[in-house]
Amino acid sequence: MSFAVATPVYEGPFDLLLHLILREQVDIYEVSLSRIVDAYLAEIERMNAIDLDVATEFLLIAATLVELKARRLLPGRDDVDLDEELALWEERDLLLARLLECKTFKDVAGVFSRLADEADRSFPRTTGADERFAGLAPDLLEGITGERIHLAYLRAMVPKPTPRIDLFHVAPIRASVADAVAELVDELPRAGRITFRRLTSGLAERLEIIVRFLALLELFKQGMIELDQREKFGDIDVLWTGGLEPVAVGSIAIDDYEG
Amino acid sequence: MSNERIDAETVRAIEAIVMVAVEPVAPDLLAQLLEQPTAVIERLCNELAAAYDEAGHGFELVRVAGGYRYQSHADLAPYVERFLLDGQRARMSAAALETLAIIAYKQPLSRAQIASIRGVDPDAVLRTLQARGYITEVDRDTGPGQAILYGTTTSFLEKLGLNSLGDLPPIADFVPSADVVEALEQGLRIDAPAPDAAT
Amino acid sequence: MSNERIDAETVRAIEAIVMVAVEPVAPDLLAQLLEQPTAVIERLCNELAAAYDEAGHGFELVRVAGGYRYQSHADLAPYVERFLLDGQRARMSAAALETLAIIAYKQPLSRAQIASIRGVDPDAVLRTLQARGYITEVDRDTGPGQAILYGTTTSFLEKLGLNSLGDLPPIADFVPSADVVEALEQGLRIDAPAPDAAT
Repeated sequence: MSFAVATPVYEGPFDLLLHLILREQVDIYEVSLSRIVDAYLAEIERMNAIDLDVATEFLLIAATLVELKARRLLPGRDDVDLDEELALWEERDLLLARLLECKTFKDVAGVFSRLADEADRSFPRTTGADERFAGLAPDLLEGITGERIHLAYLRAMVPKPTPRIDLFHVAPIRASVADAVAELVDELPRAGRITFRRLTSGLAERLEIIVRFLALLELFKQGMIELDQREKFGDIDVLWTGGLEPVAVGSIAIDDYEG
Repeated sequence: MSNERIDAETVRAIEAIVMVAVEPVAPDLLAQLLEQPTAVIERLCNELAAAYDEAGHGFELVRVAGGYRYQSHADLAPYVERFLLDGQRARMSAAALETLAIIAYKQPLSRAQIASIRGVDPDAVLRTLQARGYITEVDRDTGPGQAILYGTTTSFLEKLGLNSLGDLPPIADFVPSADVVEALEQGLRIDAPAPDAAT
Repeated sequence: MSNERIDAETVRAIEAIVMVAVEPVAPDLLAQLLEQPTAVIERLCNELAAAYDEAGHGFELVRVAGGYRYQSHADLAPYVERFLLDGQRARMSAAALETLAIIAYKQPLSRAQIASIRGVDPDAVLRTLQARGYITEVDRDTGPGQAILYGTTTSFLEKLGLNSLGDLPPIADFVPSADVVEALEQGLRIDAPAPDAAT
């Protein structure tokens, strides 16, 4: 059995499409609609047990892509309906615009992540005034009635929808150490130095954490990171040493973990 | 020289830790965290307090029962009082109100029980409510952890104009859905436009 | 001379007030409490922050989310994290960051607008962001559905260490570069194919 776990790889159809196209960007003349469509469909294939709502989104984009590909395979036909042709072009432009928007906010998210990481290193003082001033602060219960306490209680007791945080639409995707390496290669250069605990704080599954750890060992073996553990069982410091240039994941040879 | 460098770093770490601490920080704890003898920590804190004093800062580092803490300088109390009276918004957060309501109806209960109902760590809220005198530690759990059990205070009842907890509106066994609660609340706002309805 | 004395007293009062505050203190409020023009307060706070920096203290005075607050110095994070049990702050997922990015730049906007940009149902992410206090319901759409419109909060500004939304880099800085646009275009090209690009 190969190592396969759920990891959020693609956040949505645009995310996937962006990834597939930009992956081919290495040589721009190699970028091929045909290959992208095939890869896109292959990815959908992998999401077999996918949430229906999410599947719809992916399939909508797939339909557009297939249409584009079909049109491309039949160039220069005279009997093409001009309206259909125009509509297809419009759809293509729309898709392009959405991809650009998606990419824009992905880049913003990268900056946000960096800002938050920097801000997280400082801790605010929230201690408040000491007991010398107790009794001075205004009464918070002013205007609050038993009825409002009652309503607040009801609100608190309403079962909250379980936060199926972000994983729900990608959960069925099988991922591997290779995918974890790809994620880390994207994330670590931005983080610079980070602890293993922080690096895995967003992960819910034990297996995901293990796979991330194996991916780190892989990167360590490749000399792209340094690992430091100050005490036994202490948190592990991860330091990216691979430089700031984007790393082609394909260039990293990864051992298969078969079990 | 090397010793001075170590001291300087230790002093900065003391400043950082005491600055963000909610409670006074015991010298023993600082000693342990900074891997220095307690005597060294105490000497450095004394020197630090004297240096603040000398520089005429508006705050001081003082040693109280539990350890070291920052506080506003005594001679600036009038400004601090003015700030606390006028400057701070008197507004109970939704989180605080919900936590207070849970305690009011389910007391006595532990921090962990509150956390499991609200789904978030209630520590900061509990501290606020306790500092305000709305809740208090009423008991200890008999279980292994001997967790603190919280309950509301008489001051809470007085502020709400209630004679006893029995005067709180009764709760049904079933819990209504979120939109029912919202509708109830909307209805309440229309019936009685309380002064705080706008907030 | 007299002016300097007033300034010195004002600075001390600022230190005392910010020390007891539980959230950033707006310069306007300080101005009002200390009976000084806001511009003077801002100048004094800048000078104070620079003086702390110069002296190499373990804390800093920063302007964040519209006000001034004390915080531990970033380079002492390892010590503070050791001290605070919850020192390790949870990082946001890529989905949460992207959704937050969209809301920050396009607010106020509805769930449906976010969904159309991200191409996925944002409900779970919105709940998480709201629970963490980074976004809030700021308005209702005037249209028929009266959709909830979301916006960012001061907690969001604090999380990113920004003073105001105006401190966000202009969105124009993030428009994909020419080669990315070209690659995307190429990837979706439908006119006559090159000799045999289709493999």
